[in-house]
Amino acid sequence: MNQLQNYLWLLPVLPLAGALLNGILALAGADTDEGPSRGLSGFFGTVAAGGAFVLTLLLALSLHPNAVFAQAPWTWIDAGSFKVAFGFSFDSLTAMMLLFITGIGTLIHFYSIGYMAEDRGFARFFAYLNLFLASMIVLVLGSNLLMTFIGWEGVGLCSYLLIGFWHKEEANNNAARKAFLVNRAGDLGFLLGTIALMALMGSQASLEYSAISAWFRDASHAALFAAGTTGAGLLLASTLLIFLGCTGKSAQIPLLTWLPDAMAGPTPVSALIHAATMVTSGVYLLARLSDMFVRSPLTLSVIAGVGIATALWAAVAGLFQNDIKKVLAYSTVSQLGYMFMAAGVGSFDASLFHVFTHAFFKATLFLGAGSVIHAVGGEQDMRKMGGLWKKLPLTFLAMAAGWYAILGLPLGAGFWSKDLILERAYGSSPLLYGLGLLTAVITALYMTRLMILTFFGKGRDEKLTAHAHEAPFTMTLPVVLLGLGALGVGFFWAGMIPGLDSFHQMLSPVLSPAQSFWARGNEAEEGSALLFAAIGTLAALVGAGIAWAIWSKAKIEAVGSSAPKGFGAFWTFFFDYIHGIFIAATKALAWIGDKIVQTVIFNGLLALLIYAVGMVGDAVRSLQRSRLRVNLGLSLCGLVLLLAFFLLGAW
Amino acid sequence: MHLILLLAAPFVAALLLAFASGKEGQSSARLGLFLGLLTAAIALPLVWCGGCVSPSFIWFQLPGIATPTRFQLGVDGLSAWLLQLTAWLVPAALWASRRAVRERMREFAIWTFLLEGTIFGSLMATDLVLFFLFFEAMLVPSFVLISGFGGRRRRQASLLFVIFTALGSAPLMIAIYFLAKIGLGTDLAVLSARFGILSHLGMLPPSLALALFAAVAVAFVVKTPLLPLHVWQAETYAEAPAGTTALLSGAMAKVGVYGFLRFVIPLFPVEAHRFALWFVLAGLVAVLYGALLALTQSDVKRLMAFSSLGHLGLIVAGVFTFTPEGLKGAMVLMVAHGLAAGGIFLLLGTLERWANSRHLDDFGGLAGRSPFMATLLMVLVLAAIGLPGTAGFVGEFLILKGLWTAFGPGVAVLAGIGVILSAAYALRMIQKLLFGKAALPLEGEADLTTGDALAVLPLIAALIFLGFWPSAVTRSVEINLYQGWSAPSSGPACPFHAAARKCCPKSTQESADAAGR
Amino acid sequence: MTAISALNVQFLALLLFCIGLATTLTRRNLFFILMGVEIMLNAANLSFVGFSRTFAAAASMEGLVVPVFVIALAASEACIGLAMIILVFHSRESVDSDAYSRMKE
Amino acid sequence: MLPAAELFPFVFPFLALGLGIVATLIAEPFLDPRRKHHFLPVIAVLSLVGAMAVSALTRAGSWHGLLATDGPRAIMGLVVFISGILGIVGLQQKLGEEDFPGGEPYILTLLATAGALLMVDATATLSLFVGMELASLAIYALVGLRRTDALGAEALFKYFVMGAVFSAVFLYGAALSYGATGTIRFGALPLPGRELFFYVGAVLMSFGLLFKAGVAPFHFWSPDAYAGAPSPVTGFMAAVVKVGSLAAMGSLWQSWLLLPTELPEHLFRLLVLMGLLSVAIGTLSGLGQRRARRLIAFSSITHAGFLVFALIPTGIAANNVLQLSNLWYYLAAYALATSVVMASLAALTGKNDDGDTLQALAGAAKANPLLGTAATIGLASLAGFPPAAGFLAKFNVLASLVVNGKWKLASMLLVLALIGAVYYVRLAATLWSEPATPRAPVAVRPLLSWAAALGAIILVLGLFFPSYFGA
Repeated sequence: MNQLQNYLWLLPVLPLAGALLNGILALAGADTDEGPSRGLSGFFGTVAAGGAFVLTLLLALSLHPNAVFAQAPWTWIDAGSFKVAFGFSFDSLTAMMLLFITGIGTLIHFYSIGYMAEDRGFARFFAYLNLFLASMIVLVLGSNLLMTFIGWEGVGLCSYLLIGFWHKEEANNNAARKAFLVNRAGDLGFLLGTIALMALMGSQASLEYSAISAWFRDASHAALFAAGTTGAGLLLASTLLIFLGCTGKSAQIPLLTWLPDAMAGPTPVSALIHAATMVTSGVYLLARLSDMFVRSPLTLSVIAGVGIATALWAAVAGLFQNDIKKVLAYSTVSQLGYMFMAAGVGSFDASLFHVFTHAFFKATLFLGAGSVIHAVGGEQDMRKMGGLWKKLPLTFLAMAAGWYAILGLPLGAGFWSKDLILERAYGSSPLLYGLGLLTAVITALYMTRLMILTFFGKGRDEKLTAHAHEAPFTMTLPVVLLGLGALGVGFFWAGMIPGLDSFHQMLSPVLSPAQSFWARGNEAEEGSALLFAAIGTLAALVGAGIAWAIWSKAKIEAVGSSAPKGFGAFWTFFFDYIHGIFIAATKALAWIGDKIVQTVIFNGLLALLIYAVGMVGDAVRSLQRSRLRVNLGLSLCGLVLLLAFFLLGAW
Repeated sequence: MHLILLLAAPFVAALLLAFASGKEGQSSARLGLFLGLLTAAIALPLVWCGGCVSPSFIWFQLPGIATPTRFQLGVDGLSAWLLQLTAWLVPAALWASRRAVRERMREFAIWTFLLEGTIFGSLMATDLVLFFLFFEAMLVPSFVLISGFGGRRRRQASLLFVIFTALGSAPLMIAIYFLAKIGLGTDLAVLSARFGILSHLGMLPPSLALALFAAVAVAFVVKTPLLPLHVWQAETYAEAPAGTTALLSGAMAKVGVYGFLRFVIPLFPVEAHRFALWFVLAGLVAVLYGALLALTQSDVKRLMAFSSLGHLGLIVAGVFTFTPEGLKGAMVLMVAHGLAAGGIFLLLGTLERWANSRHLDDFGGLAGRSPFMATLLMVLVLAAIGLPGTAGFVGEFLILKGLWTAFGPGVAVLAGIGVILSAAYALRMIQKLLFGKAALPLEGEADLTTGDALAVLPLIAALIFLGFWPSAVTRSVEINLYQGWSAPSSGPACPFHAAARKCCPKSTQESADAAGR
Repeated sequence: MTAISALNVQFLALLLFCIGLATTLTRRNLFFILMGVEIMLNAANLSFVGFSRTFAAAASMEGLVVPVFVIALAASEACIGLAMIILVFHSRESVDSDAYSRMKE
Repeated sequence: MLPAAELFPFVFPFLALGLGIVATLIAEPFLDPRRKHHFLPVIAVLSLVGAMAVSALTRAGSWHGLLATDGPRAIMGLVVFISGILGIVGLQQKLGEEDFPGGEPYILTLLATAGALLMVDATATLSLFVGMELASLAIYALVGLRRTDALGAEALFKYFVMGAVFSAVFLYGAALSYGATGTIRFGALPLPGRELFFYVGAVLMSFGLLFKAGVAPFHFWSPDAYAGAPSPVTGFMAAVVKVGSLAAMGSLWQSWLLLPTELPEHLFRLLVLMGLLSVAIGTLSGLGQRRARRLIAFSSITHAGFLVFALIPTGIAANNVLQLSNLWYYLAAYALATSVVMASLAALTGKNDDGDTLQALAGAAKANPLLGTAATIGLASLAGFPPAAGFLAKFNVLASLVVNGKWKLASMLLVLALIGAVYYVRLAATLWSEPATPRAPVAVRPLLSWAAALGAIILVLGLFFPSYFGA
């Protein structure tokens, strides 16, 4: 059975092959009118993803809990003492991530067949989607930081390509560019953090995760980063920088402005990349390096702080949105905030569990939103919708499931994961818990608002809602499946029900050393799980109730753009303003460099020099007279003078 | 013998072309491509055998120098890859520019081959005077290529180029003479050995050593270029024909860096280490400056010119970290940038032909019009900004690491900001060229033909191959014919197979006693 | 018939030479300029002959042979000069040397 | 080795030239004007080639202490012949275009070549003077070729008068040194009590020669003369006269260096002064020039300056004669370069050289790539860039200055040389640049194309095999 581990390389290669195939199809069919056969490319794309899923499943089943499948075909970088292997490693954490990445990925590929059916760039879309899947797999499967970085920037690239998929509109291109650049800033943090880490580890520096964990677990190294030493500084720098990378990828404060704009991409993309998988890779990396992070408590508290702040901020921002996808985007940011908070309080398994559940319900919500948008002919402004539940019953039910899950109502997926997080947060600091609870209320508020505006009341824009119809089966099937998932997957780790913690069991070999180390650091007083659950449920209900009270009867008219106004705008775009400062500064510098330094100083000096030489030339040239006797005279004068000089010298 | 053959090849090719009929450009383009590939094929084995030297014969006597100047060629891991770069860029450049310089293809090919030959010469010379000859001789063909085939303002550009480079290398001439006087000869192997010792023992009067160091360095600062001697670069790159620009930025600029590695550092180890930080800072200034100016340029080729400025700055910075990572990263980045920038310039040449313009705003929507071109350009640009999986990333990462280990975080962060900015201008260019709506109606063929693509695809393939297996470059750097810096060996010295290991020590020893004579 | 001292001959030659020089320099008439040149050449001849007086046989012969050549060359030079004057005169009806200063730059 | 060469080592080159001269003379009247430019140049070139061949066969030796030949002299002879060939083919092109009625230019060129050869081989003031006059008189006539061209006439007039004056100066110097040493041969010691004569004579002779070379302050004639002469003649006279006079200067200087007198160091002070002056003047006034021929004139002044510094001996040969390899090499490089450039330009400047302004020359190289390339290489050599011999020539001169501890001088010269390089580059750039009005390629005579190409190739080879060029 373990022959399987020799096929690790196949995991990324499958979707990569799909990407190449579709790319070739796209280029080959470029000059035809309606492009290459959709069936063909759709088939290739989905099969590639599905194949990856199946392979992952087999690997996961054959993986012994404490074992690791590893494969390192060749040495990638080799610079003297510093070597990096081109290696893959597949342990339980990888398995967990890959399972839902490839699983949901496959579903979304399937969904896209329907969603993109009319689009001219069908094959191109699938090429990008496959490429994304390949990069995501490399990200998770890589056995060292640099391998992960390949995937890290790979997914960044794909999200760039997919956000700007409809590249005729400048807005999309700008959104895409913003996403890439903001991520690039984070990636720099990643790289520098890596280098700092190597500087810390010194002679035995290695980027292999196994080596890093081992190094940190080895108590004898604790002295190297004891407080006050340069090692401590390096550790702090390294952890903070890598965390910066995570904030970039996972849209946390301060690098979160790109995610809402990223909704310019097709909805399946938003579902797959900007909700389920890519944005959670930051959490994955934290868990991967948990052994390192738990040894830098300051960083962890920063992470927790950033997490909860992001969660709260984004939840509030979600209230101001009218664009259905924007609401979901901000809710994603907010949920990611939860995850980081969890990681910040040292419970990486809880955060990963939330990643897992969130992947399902958020994918459900996005795909449902996608069906809605598809149904109302591309309109995304919720104020123009309403009363759609009769028209799209299936979609409505699925989204309801998602809504149920994200609110954390009993037995839904979110119920387990979110309460787990809140519980752990309470253990760490009641303040965090309070804010988390507040966020939960607001979450319930805006999610319920979304549901009401979209599905209830009466259709506020007849010409949109009139012809609304249920999406084709290729789209409804995944939505429904994911909806069921949103309700069910929570039971992988139902904290209160003994025996239902397979998720926990699965991850413990990877994470327990770090978490136990952390636990040793600060004892948390245990509260009763039931109480937490009750309070959480209560919060959700309160939020939902308020929302119902406000919006179910409210008179909403759609005026102007769906963008928020007034305070809402200020709140929403707060961080864009801050980024704006940097951009402006760069532009100013560039202007100075171009207009002042280059044009005035360098070219000016050059011109000056040329002019001076030319002037001297003219001066000397004027010695050349044209009159014979003058010339002769001058020559003879010269002769006499030289002769005199000579004779004086000789005598 | 092999090396002499390699050096002769381009000149022979030029000669053959001179005798071939230049009536129709297409045929001379084919001939040029064939000869170029032949030359490249001759150059290829050098990567396998890490280092070798040609037989040397007495060439002539410099006035006042005891030992005669010898005519000898040598190749080691350092030069081998740059030779490859040049050798493979030339056919690509010839093939890609065949539509741009239609009926005058023959002359273009002839001059391009002459340029290639001179670059080969300067990369293979084991003697300072020989090196200087070829180093200067580069001016003539590149000058003719620029002023004969370039854009509207080519006259100023070519003048600027020649004057700057000549001014830069004049001190080098004097310095070489002095080195010869002090080091008793002009053979690099001897000199680098002698000078290493002399300056270590402080037997050189420091002021003199400093003067010589500066004189040698400035030539390469101009060639590379670094601020403030970069003024010629943007103008030249913009006005030169695309094929030539590809060679200038892809191959000739590298000769500048090569000069640092081969001459400045081995001959003046003490000074080089003393001023390392200054060079690194100069490099980083170039990185930031180039990136910032690239952000503002509206002329595509100027934009790429400034981006080359930035990349070469980063390379120089990497060289002067004196860490194995830095050096090897610089090496990888040199190759990567040569391939990427070369390819980009070639494609830009096609675009310029289509639009009769280099202005960014005159383009747009290429992704819709000609997806093939768009794809290739996109890939090359991403490679140029060092996306992981391409060679550029390895180079940049290694250099960053080297900078951190040598000069601490601050410097590394500076370099990193440059990396971000490079992404910014690259995406700006991509967006303006490929996306949005078409601005000008473009002439010419609808999309890249397979033939044109074939000029660029090998470069992309090489970029990706080296992206996943940079060791091919990094290992071969450890083979060094001369004293001075040499990266600590890791595993087998010669990259590809053991046959090399036989030839490396022999060759070094050969060169040594060739110098002894 | 007293022998003239060799030195005086040289002084005479020098004088002649300077006269010729002055002529070429000061006179504007082309013919006079030519004459000045001839005078200078002959001054040189004179100095040769004068010197040859002070040497023994073989050495003195050399000094006597040179003027013969010089006379021939001077003659041909005169031919060229006159031809030139004619040519020049064709182009601009003047024998004034200052009239020939059109070349600018 | 020809048997008779044992007896008269020098006869044969002159004989070949003489035959050529006579043949052209005889053939000239019987040809109708159009054919003249077909046949006469061929005869002339043939005789020059023959001269090269036999001079390659004649071996070192001396003849009655008037003439001598050795390695360097033989090379200088070859250079003179090559410049002669280039001059003749240039003339053929130019005169053929202008339908020049007569064929005498070729004869004159051959005569001038013979004169220059005499100057090169001379070891006595007499032979030197005869050669000098032979060359100068022929070249006067060449300068005035265009009988209707007022400027040409003016140039001729100035050149003639000043030339005549300075040959008189030279002759007077020769007389004085004869008086001082009792012989007209080089290298004799002054008799006791006659040092003054010797010194003054030596200085006057050098002035005479340096005038011909166009060294400041005796350079005033050259801009006008060069600009007034037909372009092929410009190149020819620039090359041949410089080679002749400076080769002679070289042999004189060699002989003086061997004498136990202070003459050399005193004279050298003058030379430094004059050389620096000419380099400065030539470089700086060349910058603003708009006409190719005037530009070449100022470049000739510059190079004359460098050549003066090339007089510094580079070593001592076996027969303890001081070597002037720098001088020989520089002369060869310069002469070849100038004549290649002017021969190529001769074809491109059109009738009466009206088109030798920079604007008019724009794009010429594109229309005629071969000549353009040759000219470019020649200009590169003049500017001192590899891959042309001119680079090594300059390098050697500067190096020898540095060896003799003349730091500042060398650096000054270097700066000037770099500034000077600009105007060659500018000319080259113009040749390759885009013409305002598209110009049709000129029909080039095959002889010219071949000669130019060969000249350019020799220039490049000269860099890589300097030892065969006297260096």
